[in-house]
Amino acid sequence: MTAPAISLENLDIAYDGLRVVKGVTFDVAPDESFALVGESGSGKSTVLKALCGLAPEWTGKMEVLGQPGPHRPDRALAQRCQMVFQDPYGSLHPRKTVDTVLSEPLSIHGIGDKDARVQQVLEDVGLDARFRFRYPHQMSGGQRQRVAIARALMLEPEVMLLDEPTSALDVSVQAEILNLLKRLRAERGLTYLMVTHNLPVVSFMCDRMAVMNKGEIVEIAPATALHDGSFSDPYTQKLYAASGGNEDQ
Amino acid sequence: MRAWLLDDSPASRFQAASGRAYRITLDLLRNPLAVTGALIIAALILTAIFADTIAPEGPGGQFLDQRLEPPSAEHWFGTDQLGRDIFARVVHGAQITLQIVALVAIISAPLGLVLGAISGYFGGWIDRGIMGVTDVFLSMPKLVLALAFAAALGPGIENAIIAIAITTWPAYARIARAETLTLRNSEFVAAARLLGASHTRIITRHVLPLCTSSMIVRVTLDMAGIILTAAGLGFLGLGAQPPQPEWGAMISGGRSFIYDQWWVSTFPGFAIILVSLGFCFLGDGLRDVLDPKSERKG
Amino acid sequence: DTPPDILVVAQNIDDIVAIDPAQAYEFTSGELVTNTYDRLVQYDAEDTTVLAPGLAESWEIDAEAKTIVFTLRDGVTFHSGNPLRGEDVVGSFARVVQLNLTPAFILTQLGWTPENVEEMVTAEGNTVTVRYDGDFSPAFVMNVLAARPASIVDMETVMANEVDGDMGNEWLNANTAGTGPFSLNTFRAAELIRMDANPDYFNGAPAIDGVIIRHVAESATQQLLLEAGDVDIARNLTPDQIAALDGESLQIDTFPQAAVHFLSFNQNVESLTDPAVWEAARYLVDYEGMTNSIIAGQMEVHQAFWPEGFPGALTDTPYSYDPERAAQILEDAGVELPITVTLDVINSAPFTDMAQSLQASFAEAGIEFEILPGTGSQVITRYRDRSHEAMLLYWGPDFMDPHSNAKAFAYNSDNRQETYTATTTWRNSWAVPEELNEMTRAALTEADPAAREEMYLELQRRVQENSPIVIMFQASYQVGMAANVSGYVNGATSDFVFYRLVDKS
Amino acid sequence: MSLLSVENLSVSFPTPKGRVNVVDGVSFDLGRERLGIVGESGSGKSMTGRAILRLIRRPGEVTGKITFEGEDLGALSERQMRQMRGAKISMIMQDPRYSLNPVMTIGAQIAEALRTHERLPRAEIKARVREMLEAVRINDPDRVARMYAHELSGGMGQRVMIAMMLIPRPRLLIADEPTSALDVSVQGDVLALINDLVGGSAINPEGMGLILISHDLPLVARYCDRILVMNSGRVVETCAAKDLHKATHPYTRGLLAAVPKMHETRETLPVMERTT
Amino acid sequence: MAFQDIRSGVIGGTAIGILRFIIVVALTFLGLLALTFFIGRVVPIDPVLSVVGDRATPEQYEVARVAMGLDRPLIVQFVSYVADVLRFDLGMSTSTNRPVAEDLARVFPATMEMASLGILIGVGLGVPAGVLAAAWQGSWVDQVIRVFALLGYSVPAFWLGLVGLAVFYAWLGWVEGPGRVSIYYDGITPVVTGLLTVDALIEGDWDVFKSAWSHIILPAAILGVFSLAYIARMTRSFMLDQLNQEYVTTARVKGVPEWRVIWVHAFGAIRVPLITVIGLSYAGLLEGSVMIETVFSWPGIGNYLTTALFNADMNAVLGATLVIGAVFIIINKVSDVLYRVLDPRSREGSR
Ligand SMILES: Nc1ncnc2c1ncn2[C@@H]1O[C@H](COP(=O)(O)OP(=O)(O)OP(=O)(O)O)[C@@H](O)[C@H]1O
Ligand SMILES: Nc1ncnc2c1ncn2[C@@H]1O[C@H](COP(=O)(O)OP(=O)(O)OP(=O)(O)O)[C@@H](O)[C@H]1O
Ligand SMILES: [Mg+2]
Ligand SMILES: [Mg+2]
Repeated sequence: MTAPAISLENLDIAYDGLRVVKGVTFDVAPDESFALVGESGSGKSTVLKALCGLAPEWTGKMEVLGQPGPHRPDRALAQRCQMVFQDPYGSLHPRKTVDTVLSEPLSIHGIGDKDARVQQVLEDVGLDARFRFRYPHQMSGGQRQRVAIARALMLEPEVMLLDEPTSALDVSVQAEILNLLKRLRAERGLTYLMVTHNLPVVSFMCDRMAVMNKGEIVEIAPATALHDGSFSDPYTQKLYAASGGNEDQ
Repeated sequence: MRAWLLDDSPASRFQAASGRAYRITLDLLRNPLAVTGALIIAALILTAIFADTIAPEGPGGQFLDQRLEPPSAEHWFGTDQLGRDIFARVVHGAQITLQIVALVAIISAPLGLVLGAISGYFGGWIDRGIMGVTDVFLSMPKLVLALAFAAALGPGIENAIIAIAITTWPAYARIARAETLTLRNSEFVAAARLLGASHTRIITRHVLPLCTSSMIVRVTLDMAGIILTAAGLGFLGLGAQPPQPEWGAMISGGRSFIYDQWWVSTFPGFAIILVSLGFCFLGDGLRDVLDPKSERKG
Repeated sequence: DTPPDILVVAQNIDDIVAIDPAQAYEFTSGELVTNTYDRLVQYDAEDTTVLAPGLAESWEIDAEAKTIVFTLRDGVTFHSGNPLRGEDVVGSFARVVQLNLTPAFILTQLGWTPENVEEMVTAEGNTVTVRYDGDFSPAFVMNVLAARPASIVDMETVMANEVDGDMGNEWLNANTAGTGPFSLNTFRAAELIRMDANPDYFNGAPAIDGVIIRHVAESATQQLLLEAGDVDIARNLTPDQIAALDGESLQIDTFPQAAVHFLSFNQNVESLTDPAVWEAARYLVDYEGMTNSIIAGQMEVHQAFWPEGFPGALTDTPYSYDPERAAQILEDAGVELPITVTLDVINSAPFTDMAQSLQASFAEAGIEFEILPGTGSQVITRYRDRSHEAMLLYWGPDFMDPHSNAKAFAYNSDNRQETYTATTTWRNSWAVPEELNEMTRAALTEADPAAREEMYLELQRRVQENSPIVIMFQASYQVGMAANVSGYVNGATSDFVFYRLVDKS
Repeated sequence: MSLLSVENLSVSFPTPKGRVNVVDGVSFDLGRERLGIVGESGSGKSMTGRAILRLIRRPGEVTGKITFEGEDLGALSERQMRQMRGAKISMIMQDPRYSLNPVMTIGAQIAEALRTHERLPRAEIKARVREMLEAVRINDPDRVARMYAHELSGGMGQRVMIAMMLIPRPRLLIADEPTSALDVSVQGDVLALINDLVGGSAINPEGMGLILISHDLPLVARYCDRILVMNSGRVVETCAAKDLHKATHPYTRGLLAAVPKMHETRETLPVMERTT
Repeated sequence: MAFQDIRSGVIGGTAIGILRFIIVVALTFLGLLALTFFIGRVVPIDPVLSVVGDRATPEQYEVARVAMGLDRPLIVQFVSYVADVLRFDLGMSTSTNRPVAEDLARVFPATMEMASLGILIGVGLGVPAGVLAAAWQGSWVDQVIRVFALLGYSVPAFWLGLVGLAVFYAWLGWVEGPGRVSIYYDGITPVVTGLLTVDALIEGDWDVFKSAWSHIILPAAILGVFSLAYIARMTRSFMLDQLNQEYVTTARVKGVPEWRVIWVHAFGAIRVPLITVIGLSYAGLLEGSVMIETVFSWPGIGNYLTTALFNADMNAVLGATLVIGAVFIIINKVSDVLYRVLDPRSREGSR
């Protein structure tokens, strides 16, 4: 087995001294798509934030692509690991065109050939050239989420952290985004760590899942467990039932 | 042209930017108060530019034998205690007013904006430090503070304006900070940080542009007070120097005539009111239009 | 409306710093001292030009021995009820000299020092002997003894209120202890002065029960109050307001004043040292234009340093507005033009207007003024520092003797920066020609009144002709009054404002 | 006679490109049953619900006819309409965090709903509020009544919302995405609760009509009798809930297919053709 | 109802919170002191001159300079200045020859009285005006209120004061003229609170009260107009924010009458931020009274400050500045605290 893309061991994360994530341990293999599920406030987003340095108060062991985890956003890491946020409405600057949003990572890292790259990535996420000079308010939620994904892809990372990328979207749009993410992973060999509370989405997208409750991991299971609901932890079982798990077989 | 501007899918950066500007203009035009305000400001600017054409006699000519004449066909606004034509002085005063407005806007708004954004963005002791300073500045009587700075800089309208600008920035810093606080935790800022953007870049490219609209609004609303503070400084000998036709100084100079020669201080008073109203209307209109809340949705 | 027996005055009184006669040095405090204290000899309400007996009934002058012996009036009591004693006179004078506050110089020029004053002034029963040291004309000495700091205070009361060896200074700045026609009831700085009539005044009790002076800073507000009948007298109206006053129920009185208004050039400024510039300046003032308009009723043309209406005044006005001539003078002298200098001016009416008029008329001959208005203290700070360039200001005599002004306008024996002297000459860095200094000293000692007068006329002529000081106007004072007010006396300086004859019926 | 009948309802808003119908000729009848309205975001579901309560304010415009128990709502005065709101027709809003007054206690807000429509002695109001809170399965009603909105969890907030809307015993309840702000685990509880209360309970023995607005097709199918599918302001299909999987309209089919399943085997999810 | 259990909310709770609060306030005060001190040194007016006058001899000048402590190094002067201020010793006023602290104790209540009445007028008219403008957003009522509020922003205070006097005093005779009370009644009311109208009421002296009231109402109303402008604007924009909130719709869904929606629901939520606005404009009125006091010969702190400025009476200027500053800081901090105590959202939740 190769070295894991993400490796967490006994990770504790605190906000202002208050511990919200307690002793989280799991590995994500390269090219794997790993899901983090659990109810609201259980600390899922916090884990992702810690991985990219947005939650500086952490202790334990954390490794991303072999590098020790950051305590603040790190330029070098930025090129290898990117994150997509939950809310497509809040994650784009309201006064910047798509073009500006997508060129920015290139300017920051001094990468040239902006025009071609922006065009290419727009094509990759299924937006045609008409969108290039639009402002966020001229686009639908699904289109915005595509732009957000495109922005994350600009630096050609190996690992993508996805924080509920579709929870603010309609089913039909969600389907488009999920397809897109799936396609991109296949094309680029990306590693996904994806937060969601929608178990069917896990079933569609992921290989393995970890279930979090109150800051702790209660169970790690393969996604195939969703087919028959073979979970050992009572909380997971409850979650499964509440998601209509036993009905639509 | 219109279609090009309103195109939902602009083909270039330029088209996107002009489209946005055009939409803002359209929205402004739909707002009667804002239009009134814009017209007033436009009139002010034109008056300042063409002062010599509008009132060729200039603001200085004294005719002691024609002093304190009431408004007439010859002297539309009457004459003052030195026999100068008040209309000509009001017209030429537009230049000074414009200078005040421009200088304050150029100095204090950016200063307040940057400090406020830094304070709000970094938080912690930087925030406490900057906000402590603004607290102190804000708790001083404006006139006294301006007086001190004007005194330190030396007399003259420019220095008075700089002094006023120094006293105005703390209010703007507050606004910018409040705005930044709401932006600091937004996801687009987090996204920018993840891309490796430096703090400077985030503040200048992401945070500041969003604070400017509330700043523009606030600065325009403050203009009246600024013009009047400048007049107050002039009154204490630290602002506009005679015979400069500064409106506030003209009102002060005509104070003792107010009951018998009302026109001496009333016309410059109207000029100040009109221009302040113009700025206020425009500011109000801009707020409605620039408010990012109204723009964020479809 | 105002109460029947109380005179209500609207006046700007925020200049008051101190009301202790040993310290009082402002206009309004001068008025207060005049109405609450008396001096041995004084210019009195009945005729403000005649030096009349005050607390001294009679006196004998021995010019040889430099001694004057005063006999005190009988039966005079202070407001406290204490009788007036010779010791009060000695104590009052000694107090001024020993406290050595600003006005002390008026008395100390008689050769009095904190150490010797109690030998120079002695009392015995109801006579007081005053000795002086120096070659002074006795007329000069009498004028000094009629000046404000020579007011007699109730030493017993004052010393009873002494704190920390201040000789009652602090207490006297909130109270009065005199013999005058009024006693102070209330003094709230920049707010109110209330005086009660002294029924036992030796010259006769005032006709009214009291005077209330309300601080009203805005002249427009004063005008309203007067027109509405809520004050009897408005003291700070502008000429234009006076002109607009409704004549029916109101009256206007004009009082010539001793202050002279001048324009002066600091000799530290190279471009202002040329006598041709001084001369040209004399033709660049629009005397008539100003006195007919912005300062109508407030000033009269007067071009010498000693005010008209007092013995020894030079009344010639040889200069008039003539820009061509001025230009010619400058050209003949080859003065490099334009000259650009700042002009300091107090930022209140009518000074800023005067400055603007000067600015316009001087510009015609290529002298450009940049006006720097400032508060009184701001202007004085610069003046004292000699950091101004041109200055528009006025000067009021400290006491009514021509020497008071001769010293200020024609005498400067030490022009060094570190030897500050409160004269117009020093403050404009004008090293007065030794000849003028000599003449000033000689005039001071001349005993013959006619010869002395002639010497002062000559001094005035010299300064008028050739000095960096352009004396332009003499002040006059206009007061708006309700028609039923009579007997208000306003002499040539604020020391000569009397309320005791005022009647409101 | 049906409880509610909507005929040719349209709602329009002005846009830079002229007035746009966001609800476009919608008609349906509702008896004492549970009707689900589904559709994509922006399809006009909420606007339909709000139009029924006449809550659309300028510059929006409503046309069409809405009859409730035989009464034409469009003909009522604003005053009569207020008596209708809450008392006869009620609506549960999407997000309890924003839909509850932040500075009023929960108890006061619930009591207000009751007091607006009935004059009752204080004690009785208190008792009714308590009873209602118990009915929505809140454990410590007295304590919760003294709390403020921000002190409640999402699920509790939504229960409070339900209590507030049901306390005047309305005949028709419109629930606009009542659970989309909640956790999956709580969603079920809340919906079950609404379901119980609608069907007739101690609180409301007669039962009431329900319009459940949501974009979650499986969920609506589970809780409703009949389903209305909306797209761009129009009703594209109406069917019984149990027949949803037999829906014929391509739009409905498309929506259904796009939902991932718990035991997903498809490599890609089918997506719909869209115009933008 | 909405605020029934205000008392249960505690500011920061712990002693550390209170200590921190005190330190912040103290530091702000220190900053204020430093700034006022700096101003005193930088103003180009010689404070000694204002004591000794322009004709004093160099010796007299020097004596006064030493007596005023101006010969010592700046830092020493500052330290002793701070030490003095801490003992409420603001020095002697050179223009009144009395301790500045005493002067301020006398003039401050006069201003406070006028500003308080002004703010009452401003709040009494401004808040309803703002609420109405928001409730009828876009209608002519809204436009009229907005224009009126903007006018209040732009009119020079002393101009309004002079015109007000001419109209209501000289012409209509509705009010009495400048000053605090008619001279008949000056000084006869024992000082209890320093607020003349209140003192007169305490004394039960109706004539004095009527005279004082008749004097104060016009300047206070003019001050009121200025605060009204600001308060109405802020109220309007707060209300607009609230009226767009979902909970307002909820209230409408319940069938709550419109007046209740506006005054109980939306207005209930803005009461707390309004407190801050009102506090700030109250402090602003203290400062803004400078011009009005000159016009109305009002013996208040504004008048005192200008007189002192003109007379280069730096102790008085600094003292007055300090008091105004202190009031600002106090009002600021108190409204912060009120905010936290009164707004249920900022209290420690049970979640
Ligand atoms: N910036 C922050 N400061 C303090 N506490 C925070 C912060 N962000 C999150 N928390 C707290 O940390 C805990 C975990 O939050 P997190 O956002 O990781 O949850 P989540 O599992 O992502 O929930 P959701 O599904 O609602 O997104 C929560 O209790 C939250 O209140
Ligand atoms: N004030 C308004 N002005 C203009 N258009 C509006 C306004 N309010 C709503 N709309 C538009 O009306 C349409 C229907 O909105 P509605 O809220 O009914 O959608 P919905 O079906 O409830 O969607 P969602 O699932 O997102 O809640 C949307 O396209 C929306 O943009
Ligand atoms: Mg999250
Ligand atoms: Mg909706």
